[in-house]
Parts: sequence; C-alpha cells; structure tokens
Amino acid sequence: MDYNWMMAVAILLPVVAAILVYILRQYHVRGIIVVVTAIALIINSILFLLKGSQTFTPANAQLWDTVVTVLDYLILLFYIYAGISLKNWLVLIFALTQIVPLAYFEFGMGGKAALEAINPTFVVDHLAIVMTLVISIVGSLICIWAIRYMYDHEHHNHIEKSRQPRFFFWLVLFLGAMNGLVFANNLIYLYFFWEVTTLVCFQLIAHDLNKEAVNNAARALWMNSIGGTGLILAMIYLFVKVGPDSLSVAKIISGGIAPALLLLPVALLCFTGMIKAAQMPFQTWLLGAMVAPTPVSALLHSSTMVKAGVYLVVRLAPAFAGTKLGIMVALVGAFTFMAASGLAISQTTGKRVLAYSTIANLGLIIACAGINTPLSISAAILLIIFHAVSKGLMFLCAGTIEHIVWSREIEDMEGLAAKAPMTTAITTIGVLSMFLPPFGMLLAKWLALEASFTIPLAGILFVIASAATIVFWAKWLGRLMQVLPKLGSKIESLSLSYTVPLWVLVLGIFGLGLGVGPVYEGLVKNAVANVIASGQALTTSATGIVVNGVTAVSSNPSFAVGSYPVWPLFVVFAVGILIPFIFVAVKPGELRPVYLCGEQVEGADADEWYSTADAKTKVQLGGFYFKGALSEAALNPWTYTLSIALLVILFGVVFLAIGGAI
Amino acid sequence: MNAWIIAIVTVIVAPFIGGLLAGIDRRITARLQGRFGPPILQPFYDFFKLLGKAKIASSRLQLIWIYGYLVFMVTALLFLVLKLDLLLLVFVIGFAGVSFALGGFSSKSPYSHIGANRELMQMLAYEPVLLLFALGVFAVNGSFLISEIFNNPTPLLARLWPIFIAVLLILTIKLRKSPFDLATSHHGHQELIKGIMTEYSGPYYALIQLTEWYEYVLLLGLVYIFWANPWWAGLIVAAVAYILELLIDNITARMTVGWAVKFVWSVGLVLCVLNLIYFWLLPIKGVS
Amino acid sequence: MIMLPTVVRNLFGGPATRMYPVTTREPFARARGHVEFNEDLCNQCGTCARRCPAIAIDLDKDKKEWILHPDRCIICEVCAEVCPKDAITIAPQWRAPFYKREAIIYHSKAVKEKGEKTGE
Amino acid sequence: MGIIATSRLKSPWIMHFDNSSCNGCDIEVLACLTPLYDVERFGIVNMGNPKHADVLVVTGPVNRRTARVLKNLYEQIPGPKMVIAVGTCGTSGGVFHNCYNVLGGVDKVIPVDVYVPGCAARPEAIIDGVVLALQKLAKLQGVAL
Repeated sequence: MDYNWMMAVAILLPVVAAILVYILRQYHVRGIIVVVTAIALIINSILFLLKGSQTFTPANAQLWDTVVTVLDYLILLFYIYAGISLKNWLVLIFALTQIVPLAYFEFGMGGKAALEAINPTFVVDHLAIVMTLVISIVGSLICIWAIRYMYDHEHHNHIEKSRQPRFFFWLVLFLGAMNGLVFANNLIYLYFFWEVTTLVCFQLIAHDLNKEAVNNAARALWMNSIGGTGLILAMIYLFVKVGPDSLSVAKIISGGIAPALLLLPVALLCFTGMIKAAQMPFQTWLLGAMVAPTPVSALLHSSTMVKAGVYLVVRLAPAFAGTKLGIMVALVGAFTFMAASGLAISQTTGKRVLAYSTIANLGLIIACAGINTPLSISAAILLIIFHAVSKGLMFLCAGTIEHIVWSREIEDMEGLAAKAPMTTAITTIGVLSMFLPPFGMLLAKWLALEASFTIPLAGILFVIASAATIVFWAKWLGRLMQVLPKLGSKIESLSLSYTVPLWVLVLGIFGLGLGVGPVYEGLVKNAVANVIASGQALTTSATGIVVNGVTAVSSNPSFAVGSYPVWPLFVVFAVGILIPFIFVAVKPGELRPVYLCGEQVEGADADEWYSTADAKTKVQLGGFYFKGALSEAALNPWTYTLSIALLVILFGVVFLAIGGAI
Repeated sequence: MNAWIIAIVTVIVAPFIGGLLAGIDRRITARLQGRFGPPILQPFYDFFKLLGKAKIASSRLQLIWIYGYLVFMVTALLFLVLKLDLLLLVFVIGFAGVSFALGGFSSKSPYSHIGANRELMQMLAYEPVLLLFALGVFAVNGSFLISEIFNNPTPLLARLWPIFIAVLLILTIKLRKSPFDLATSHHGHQELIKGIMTEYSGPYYALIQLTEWYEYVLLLGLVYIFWANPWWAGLIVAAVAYILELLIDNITARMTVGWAVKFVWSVGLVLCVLNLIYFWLLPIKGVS
Repeated sequence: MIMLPTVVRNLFGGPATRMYPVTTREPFARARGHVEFNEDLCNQCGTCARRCPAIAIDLDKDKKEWILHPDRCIICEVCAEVCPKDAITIAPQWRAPFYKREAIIYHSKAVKEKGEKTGE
Repeated sequence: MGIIATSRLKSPWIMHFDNSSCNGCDIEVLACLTPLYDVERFGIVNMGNPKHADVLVVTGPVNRRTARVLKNLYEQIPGPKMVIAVGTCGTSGGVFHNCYNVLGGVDKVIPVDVYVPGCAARPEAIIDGVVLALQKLAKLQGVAL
C-alpha cells in the first residue's frame, strides 16, 4: 500500500472515526465504527512492520505545518480557559509558561524556520514500529472492550444523557495522536502530539465530571504542562545553540552534535518523558487518573500514553550514552521502581495497585534506558511490549471485575473465583504474567537485572523492588482465590465486547511469551539497533535465550552470562498450573469445611462459626496491607525528598558538565 | 542427552536424599532435646501413610496450586543440577513460593490465611537476599551461570562470606526453622496450627512434604555452591550449615513477622550490599 | 541463646528417654493403679456400692455378684477405705486399655458360704 | 498397598481434644511427648489440626457444648482414623456421668476404638492404648504389627 495512505490511516483515520462516533450517537453504530477502525489500525500497523524502516514527509508540508501551529495554540488557549474556569492557578501558570515561550520562539525568534529546515517530518524506524504495534493492537482491543464497559458504566450510574459519544471521540482520537507522536521526527510535531495526548488525558480523566475527577484531571494537566514547558525549553536551547535543523530527533541521536551542547536539552527531554511516565515525584497525576473509567486507565495510563514518556527516554538513550546524566536517569527510574513497588503493598484499591505497578515498571524501563547497554535496551523494549499486553489485560480484568462486583476495592473481590471463574482465571494469568516466569515480563525483568551490573545501585534497587512486587501481586491474587468449599460454580456470561479483547490479550501473553525468540529476532533486535548500534546482547536458540557476555568482567564475546530456557519453562508452567487446573477434580463427598477449631456451623460450605452464646458469626478475612509502615503517609515524605533530590542532582550534574565544557 | 539423564536421576534421587535429611533432622532435633527420636526413615513412613489417607479438600483451587509448588520447586532444583542461570533459579523459587502462598489463600480458613500472608512477608524478606546472592556470584564470576561457579577454582566463600551469612539466615526461613517458623512449621503451634498447610490433608499434604524434600536438597545445594571446588568441600559446608540450622532451631524462640522482615533486611540485606560494594569499589582482577 | 549450653549438653549427654515397652518402671508404692477385689472376704454389705462417687460398683445381692465397671472407676480409694472386711484393695499397676466397655463380675464366695451356714 | 499399610502403623499422628476434662489426663497426654516417654520414637506426633491427624485422643466427659465440636473434628479427620478415649471420664463420663450438662463418655457422640481407663490415665497406659489402636488397625488391614 502507498505509504501516504498508511500514514493517513495511522494518524488521520482515528481522527475521522472520532468525529464520526461523536456525530452518530447510536450504541450499535458506535460499536461498528470502533471495531472497523480497530481492525484497520491493526492491519495498518502490521503493514508498517512489513515495510520496515522508512521516512516520511507529507506532500503539502506547509499546510500541515500551519495546521499543527494553529492547533497548538488552540490547545494552549484551551488550557488557559480551563485554568481560569476551574480557578486552578497551577494549570493557568503552566499553560502560560508554555504559550509565552512557544509564541516567542515561533514568532519572535523565527522558530518557524525550524519547521521547514527539518526533513523528514516523520521517521518510522523499528522502535517506532514496535510502539505503533503496541498502540494499534493493544489500544484497539481496549477500545473494543470499552464499548460495552461504557454502556454498563452509564447504565449502572443511571446517567440520563449519554456522554459516550464524547468519551469515544477522545478515546479514538488518542490512537491517532499516539501514532503521530511515535513517528514524529520534528520536535515541533512531537510537541504538538504530546500536547494532544495531554489534552485527551485531561478530558478523559474529567469524564465523569465529579469534583474528584475534575481536580485530578487538572492535576494531570498542570503536571504534564511542566513537561510541555520542558520540551519547549529544549527546543529553544537547541535552536539557539545548535541551529534550526537540530530540532530533529534523528539528528539529536545521530551523534552529529557536540555532546556538551546536547546535555541540557536531552536532560530536559528526559525530564519531560519522566513526567509523562509519572516518575516520582510526579506520580500523583497518574494515581489521580485512576478515577477515570477503566478503559481510560487501560489505554492512556498503562499501555500506551505513559509509554510515550519512556519511549522518548529510550529514544534519546544514544544522546546520553556514557554520561553522568545516563547514570542519573537510571537511578531516578530505579528509585521509582523501588518506591512505587513498596507503596503498592499498602494499597487497598485494585486500580491504585495497578497504577503503582505501572509507575514501577515505567521506572524500570527508564532505568534500563539509563543503563544504556545493548542488553538493557533490549530489556527496555521487551518491557514496553510485554508490559503493554500484560498491564492492558490487567486493567481490562480490573474493569470487568468492577462490573461484576461493582467495586474497585480488593477486599470486595474476595472469593471472586466462585462468582466469576472465567474472569478470575484470566486475571490470574494476567497477574502471574506480571512478575513470574515463564512470562515475558519476567524475562524482561531478568534481562534488566542481568544488565544492571554497570550501575550497581540500580541493581540493588531492582532487587528490593522485585521482592515487593511479589508481595502485592500475590496478595491481590490471594483475595480472589479465597473460596468456600463448594463445587460447580457457574461460568459467568459476559458480553463479547468484554471477552474477545480479554482472550486475545491472554493469547498475546502466551504467544509473545513463547515466541519471544522470533519476536526478538524479527522486531526487537532492529529496534535495539535503532538505539544502540554496537554489540549484540542476546542470542536466541531453539530452547531459549542466551545473554552474551559483553560485560565489565569478561571481554570474551562468546562467554555466556545467563540463559533463559523459554520453551522448557512454559512446559513447566503447563505441567505445574494448567494441567492440574484442567484435571484436578474434587468429588462432592470429599469436601470438608475449613478448620475452625471445630466450632463451625454444620454444612461443608458454611462460613459461619459459633461465637459466644452460640451466636452465628461470619468468618471475616482480610489481606495484610501494612497501613502503618508502608502507607503513603509514612513513605511519601521519604520518596518525595529522595526523588526530588535525585532530580536536582540530575540537573546539577548536567549543569556541572556544561560548566566544565565551557 | 546427558542433561536428560541428570535431570531424571535428580528427580528420582532427590526425594530420597531430602527424606533422609528430614529424618536426620528429626533425630538430631530429638537428641538436642534430650529425646531418643524417631527412626531415620520416619519421614518416609509419614509420607506413605499420608498417601494412603482419604482425600479431603476444602476447595478445588488449593489443590491446583500445590502442584505448582511441587513442579516449580523441582524445576528450581533442575536449574541447579543442570547448572543453569542462578538469577532465574531465584525467580523460579519465587514462583514456587507464590504458588504455595496462593494455595494457602485458596480457602476461607483463618489459619491458612495467616500462614499465606506470613509466607508472603517471608518472601519479601528472603527474595532480595537471594537475588543479591546471584548478583554477588556475578560479581565474582562475571556470569550468572552456575556452571561458571564450578569452573572457578577459588571458592565463592572466600569472596562472598558476608553473603554466605545472609544466605544462612535465608536458609532458616526456607527450612521453616525457628525463629522464622512463621508461615508454617514442623511443630504444631496451636495459634497457627500449621499455617498454610492447615487445609491440606492426606495425599496433598504428602505432596507438600515431597516438595519440602526437594527444597531441602535445593537449599543445601545452594549452600554447596559456595565451595564447589573440590567437590567434597561443598558437602562439608552444607553439612555444617545444616547442623547449624538445627542448633539455631532449638535455641531460639519464634519471633514476629515484622521482626523477621526487619532483621533479615537490616542484617542480611546490609551484609549483601556491603559485600557487593566491596566488589564494586575494588577492581576485579584475575577472574575468568 | 541461653538454651545453647543445655542443648549441647543434651546432644552429647544421650537421651533421657525411658524406652517404655522395653524397660518399664515399677509403679510407685502407693500409686492408685486399679481396684482389686477379693471375693473371699466380701460380706455383701454394699457400703462400697453406696459410697462409690462414680457409681462404678454394683452389687447384685440375689445373684451374689459384685460388679465393677472399670470404665467408670476413678480409683479414688473410697471403696477400699469403707470396706469393713478389707475385701477391696488398690493395686499400683495401672489397668490395661480395652476395646469394649465391659463390667467385671465377681461371685462373692464368702457370702455364699456364710449363707449356707446361717441358712436355717 | 503393603508399604502404605505398614506406614500407617508406623506413623500415627495424634490430635488431642479436651472435652471438659479436669486437665489431669491432658497433662498425662502431654507427658507422653516429654523426653522421658518420647512417643516420637513410634512416629507419634501431636498435631494441632484434625486434617493431619490419624488418631483422635479425647479426654474428659462430653458435655452438651463440646459434643458438637467433637463431632465436627471427627468428621474432619480423613480416614482411616482411630479414636482413643483417655481417662475414666472420656470412657464413660466418670464421676461426672450424671451431671446435668454431661452426656457421658466419648462414645455417646463418635465411635471409640480404644478406651484407656484411669484417673488420670498413666502415660504408659496411653501409649498402650495407641498400640492397641494400631493392633486393631493392623487386624483390619491384615498386616502384622
């Protein structure tokens, strides 16, 4: 297919579809439009994969330049309006810090010149293809899942006037913006798409229009506006110090610019990416974003939009290779990984656990980018893929469970295995795939740990975080498993809109996990080569993956550092979990009540016991949450202090280096 | 093909070694307490008796997870004997632990819940130390592969003795010995009953015992690799460590979970980190 | 840690266990093991049956039977104390466990003879 | 099957339940576990949980409250299982057998295999009782003890 058309489908089709769902307000029409768009995007993303690395500049570039510029200002004016109407001065201030420098840059300094100087506008390399595959496939599945979810959501909350068209307008529009973001080479285009995602994020968090939602949306807006400001400052610095043609991602990472000049803009861009990826101390916007309907959390706040942040950092990895900035980026990421994992233990709300876990994993990806070896970049890119699939699935599960028990609290989900066996089974796979072998997430984490040797402190932080990860996931899963001795629980019936995306993602987890060798060879290896050219970190063999030994210790390239038998581990998983799941049977006569010191009420499935004066009392169980030691109130002073200190050191290191260079 | 034979032999032989170890454990414990003690083969009698008991369960799910516990523990042991990746081995042990804890969560029993929650806390305590052990091995050998440990003529113990002490702490937790017999233990504690194992009975309980035997071999194997060359030195180290664990079991009282986590983190973790810092500060010379 | 010396002493001092079935300790001299009844001395006065707190002793005067329920007897020694003829004594050896709860029946010979003598 | 039958005789795990005993027999049951008697020589282990037990050792007379608990515990023991009533009270109710709240011996509620009389039952007698129970089990299985 013509490349023009492919780019149009990737970026503009979602826009058209968004407008269509906004105009045509029927439930079924909306469903058809979303499904058709989703299928088109999925096919399109696969075509990108087949085409391979390409560059693209739109035919009438000047027209698009104008469109982008106009829309930029429209969005920023909307921010100012939002700030004033919400009486939120932070939103207003950071909208002004964006619009004033941007206007000065474009009109006062002749920044317009940069738009024309940069060719190509879009670079579709393998890293971008990985991202577009994630966006198009996982994102589309989430959109399909959202069709039924939003219907149930409004039905349950008795909302008279449907706001679904508006919701899907932003949701579908977002897919296009994301595609544009990952393809953009021109920093001004990148900035535009960046702002569109921020806007969509704001609109969708505020969707329910209650006080909490609007407040949290405003918080997300001003925090990301700081990021936008950082982007503009980076552009201005580059423009002034290097020249109009340096506002190009490809140019920045090509090594053609003196490293000393690059240090500050790259630090600013990484900072922007970290805010988007909700790294500490900016994690609160992502936590607040959990008030949004679950498809939003799934699409924007776990599998795609926040990935834009880490994508930017990974993309820029060559620009800070071998500098102290790289080490600091790694430490910020690793610290976030540890702190967010620890904080997740004390969370009682399912979606907040997912949010913290997302923050943690994004931190890990950023840390991998900071470590900046072929191995760690491989880990980062594999993490982007696997995390999107697993976390997307987890959010969809959380949403499905929410519509079964009508609660987001983990304690309310107890005994779900009896109420909704299928959802529980899928959730179990989702949770296991987050932190245990043989699944892809663990493979990537394992790679990250093996790669962490170059920055030892990061390795130690990883280790602590891994332990915390096990606790909070297993704890949650344990609540679902808690069942009474009863047999023959009925499999729940769910709408196809729920089940199809869920099962596709489950298949994706197994498929990607099993096929990690081919995935690496066919996709990730090239993407890694886009970031870091020297050295091949992994070799895939028939049984699994072997980590090559290019380390500080050994310079012998044939020296194996680690091995990961993929197929055998999946066989073990099948033998250990799946086969018992299918074949273990319990006859009704074999069921006994649990041991309650002999005081339980008769009947195998009774969960009551005789208390004082033979009063029947229900057994009540709960998880450990460590509300004292690990709560946000107890830990946040530390995490904020340390993370802000890390950021200060990051910029301090940069300024010192620049000072030294001058 | 050779690997297959080793694997099959391990799977068959390990339970016998583990069972004997358990028997010796009970005999020595009895002697330490001034008792005569059961026959050495007693664990096997227990095992076969349990196999022959009626099957009862309090939910189907708990039975599923127990197979996961067994299979992943065996896998971890195979990783050790086939000399594969040490870091991955730790994660596989992690799966076994999670599977066990989930089995405990899978019924509405307060005792198994307490046990499962405590098991997770214990994992929080020991997982970092095991992972740092792997990183320490990497610091020495430049590789996570266990086969490299066997190729290295210098014993790990010489360079990693702080980590060795930390691993001994972990061993106490993993062997479910006092003062860390928190999640479940080999002695019936009335307030905890049997922790996670409370709801398992008959053949399923036998499966847990079988898994523990594999675990014994695995853990002592991990101690063994601290002095892998020559082959008998490791055995001595493992035996000494084992006796030491029994001694500790009998002279300490059980502590709380919070204390356990704090203690292991403040002593074990700090030892590991100091050990690793030592390596990073000093240039590594002459290794591999 | 305080236990360490004790434990080590235990280890090398050998077990304190008495190997029960092989070596049996003789019961203490005044241990209350089980009730013994001498049917030759009993005069069927029935005091023991009346005074027994556990109602473990029955007396069938018609059949001239003295019946002991070992499952009820608490070996409190009351019967032995009240027996005017000292027909009941307490032996130090404990009573062996049993499968079935069965009464032990004694025929009072002394009473029989006495009855024959005074039977005119 | 042979090895399982033999193992059953070699590893009787007991669970001790105290109905409403005066604690005399309970102390004697525990005395069996002390180094002096050390029943672990016979593989006897005291379990706190009916689901792991093979032999239920009951002391004290059954009263109206404990009957329900006793029955419940008995049902939770997986078969093959044995019940030993220890002490005169457990056997028949003893001195309490006529009390208004006492039902009587353990056999009023669950089938009892072996009675160990005594007030309090001696540790040796309790060991004998377990051996007797094992003999019964051996006879049932047709295996020599």
